[in-house]
Amino acid sequence: MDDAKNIIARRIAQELHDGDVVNLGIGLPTLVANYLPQGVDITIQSENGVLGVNGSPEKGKEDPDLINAGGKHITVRKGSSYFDTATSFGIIRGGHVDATVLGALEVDEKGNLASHMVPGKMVSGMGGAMDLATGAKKIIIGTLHTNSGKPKILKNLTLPITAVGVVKLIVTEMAVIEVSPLGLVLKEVAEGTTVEQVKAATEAELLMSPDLGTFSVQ
Amino acid sequence: MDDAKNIIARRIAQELHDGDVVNLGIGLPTLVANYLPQGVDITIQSENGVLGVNGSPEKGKEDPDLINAGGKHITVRKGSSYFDTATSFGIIRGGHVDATVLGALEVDEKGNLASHMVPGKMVSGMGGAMDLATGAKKIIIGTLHTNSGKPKILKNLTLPITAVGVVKLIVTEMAVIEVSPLGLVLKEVAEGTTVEQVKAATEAELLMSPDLGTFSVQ
Amino acid sequence: MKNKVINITEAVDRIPDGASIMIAGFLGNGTPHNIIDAILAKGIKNLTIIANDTGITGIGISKLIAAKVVKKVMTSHIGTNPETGKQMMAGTLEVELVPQGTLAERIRSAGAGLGGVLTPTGVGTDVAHGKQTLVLNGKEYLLELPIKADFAILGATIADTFGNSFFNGTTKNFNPVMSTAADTVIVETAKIVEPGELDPNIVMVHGIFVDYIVRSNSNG
Amino acid sequence: MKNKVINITEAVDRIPDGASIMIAGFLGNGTPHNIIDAILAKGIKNLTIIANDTGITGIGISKLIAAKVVKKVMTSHIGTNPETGKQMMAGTLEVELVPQGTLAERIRSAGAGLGGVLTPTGVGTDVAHGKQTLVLNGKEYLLELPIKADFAILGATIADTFGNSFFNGTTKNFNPVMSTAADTVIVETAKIVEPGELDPNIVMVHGIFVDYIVRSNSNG
Repeated sequence: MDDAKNIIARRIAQELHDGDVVNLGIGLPTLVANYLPQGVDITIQSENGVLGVNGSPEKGKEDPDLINAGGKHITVRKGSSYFDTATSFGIIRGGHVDATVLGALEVDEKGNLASHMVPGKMVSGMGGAMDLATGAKKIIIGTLHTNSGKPKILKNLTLPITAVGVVKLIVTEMAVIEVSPLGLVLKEVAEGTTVEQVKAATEAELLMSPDLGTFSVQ
Repeated sequence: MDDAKNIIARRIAQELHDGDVVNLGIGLPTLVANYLPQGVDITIQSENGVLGVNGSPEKGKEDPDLINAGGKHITVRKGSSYFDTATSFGIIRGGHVDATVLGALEVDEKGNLASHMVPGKMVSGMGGAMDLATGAKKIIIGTLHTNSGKPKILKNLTLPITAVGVVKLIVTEMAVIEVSPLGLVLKEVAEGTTVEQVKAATEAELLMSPDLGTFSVQ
Repeated sequence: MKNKVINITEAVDRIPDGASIMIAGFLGNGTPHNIIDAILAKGIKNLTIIANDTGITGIGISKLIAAKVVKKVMTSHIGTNPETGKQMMAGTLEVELVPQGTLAERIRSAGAGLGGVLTPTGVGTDVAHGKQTLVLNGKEYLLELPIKADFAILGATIADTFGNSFFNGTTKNFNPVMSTAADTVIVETAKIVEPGELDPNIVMVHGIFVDYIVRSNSNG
Repeated sequence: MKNKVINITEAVDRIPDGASIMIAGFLGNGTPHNIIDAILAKGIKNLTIIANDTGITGIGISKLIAAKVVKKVMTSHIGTNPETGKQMMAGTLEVELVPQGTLAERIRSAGAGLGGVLTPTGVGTDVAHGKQTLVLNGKEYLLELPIKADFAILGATIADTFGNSFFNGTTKNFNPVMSTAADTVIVETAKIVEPGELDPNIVMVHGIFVDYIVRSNSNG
């Protein structure tokens, strides 16, 4: 499980470019920062009000006035800045975030995203996810391919929608899938995983990329 | 002329209450701060981004980073604060300014205000006047009663309107006039001025206040 | 210049049952913890709470939810306090979920005298239900309306006695917008200074918005 | 972290004839005076200027007006530079007057990804011409649309090499909103420091918005 998450995080890190402003969602997406390629310097935004997030503090050295959107204590790097929520979502909604990495309950063929509730069961609320999914320039979903064996990549969402047609890339422990106007395109499979295994774990139709590749699971 | 302005400013100062947040327009309205009654402590806002304006600096002691909306160097008192234009007009439009004192080219019987242009002749632009006239809780007009002998208090505006039906009180060197739902009510005349003189200098209909008073011109 | 410092009991005495209260903070960070405790101690009930989240179990706003003194919350996230979801599903607590950025803009609109804003966030989702939409240059927007409250309670790092307040690090969050959008604004802070001690450049909540200041005696 | 400091000639070389430029400042306070001079020296023309005012005769934006390199201005006030009104009446300069608070909100809308805001300011006046109105709770509002520009030029007190900027006193004015609403943002400052030297709490323009930083050599 943790291995799978790190595989996903490492692959997503390759999608980020030097100088990017990036918002990393809570949980798996946060791991992406650990795998940035050499020479790629990004500015991490956290929507509770900070640019320049720089990982966790040493135990006992936490600043009580400094957390990320997951409620975890953080440190900041030199050149960081703090701001209020209205400013923070101006940054997000205004298209000033180059990429956001978000988790998902479901994604569908049209790039629709469901991430904020399972009616009658799990209601967490959208937090900043609706704004991030609407405003960031590139929306990357980092998620396990299935949930207890059930596909999360569907023809059509079954859960309440969080944002319409916004997802650009889906990265799981099995595959890298791009959302195109024609539908979902399988771009890469994980080393040791077959296309058939990916298809079996995916409800949505998958088009094959002409230059289908593999990605590392080390 | 300057005497008239100071008479007006002194009378307007009596309309302000302890604790009020007040925006004083450029020119005559600025003089109001010089005549605050004993025990009346107000916070002066200037729309370029400051609360707590405290008069002019000594010559040679100007802070180049500190001006008022008229472009004049100012000082601030203890407990002041600075902010950007969006915040400043949030304060104004949001009803957080208790009173504003503005100049006028014309005012009419319905409390309509014209202050920002004479087409083909004088175009200064509204600056912050439209927002102030729309957003402040009480709009007080401080103006000379006439312009080169021509009435400025009219039945109907002849100039482009700056704000609709917002004026609550008009103070001139001749009279204090309240805008009521029934029309303009003459509340006070200046010492040494007769009601007939006020009427002659006013195009609009003036209703007589049952408790018509006088105000000082000292 | 008015000195607005009062004790915390006097402050919560002003809050009646049934009040709507904006509570600043983000998962307890920048939250007025002592005022929340005082509201609980006094037993004020039937509250409508407007806040980013409903706290983390045992911390901040979650205490009000656990005590069942809240009838409605408008918030962006309830995942860190499962009790909110439980009461919602049991039908004892009304929960209106508002996207975080939209919540900030709606509160800002109320404070800034705007009739509302047009946002692309929430188009095509449940959030759009019952809301007017406008299409401008081919893009669809929701018209989101202002949110006001009877009270706003804020958690500042430093405040002067007039109410000018500074918020360190990520404790700013909803504090500035909420200060503008409530009839009565109460600031809680561990550090109270005289007017003039706070650099006017770092004031994030302006004294003119603040009605009362109370001293906190702990970090909550 | 990218170092964005370039010299002022390189900076204005990026501005083509016909560009739209937001110029921060209020009657010259917080205005990037040296960039204005460099634009003039280079002879860039046919400009559209978006600014609070058109300067005071001989100072700031008024120099661009006097040199007749401006074809259009969107501004709230032209009274302190009579030349603007003269060119307007002669029909050689297009002037769109925008109430000051509305100008700030329209620029903020563009930067914050809003489709527009509803404001009561300007209802019933010339400002309302051609604009959609909405009535909410019996009150009429104008729908005011976003304003963007190709460039924004800002005048900061201190900036770090990444672009995080601080504005002292009343020099903030339009600087923060304009930083968010232009394709290319250039900050002029007399004091450049290393990242980390500016307290993150006092950053008023965030480095992510800034493309280039130039050093000013005078107060203009």
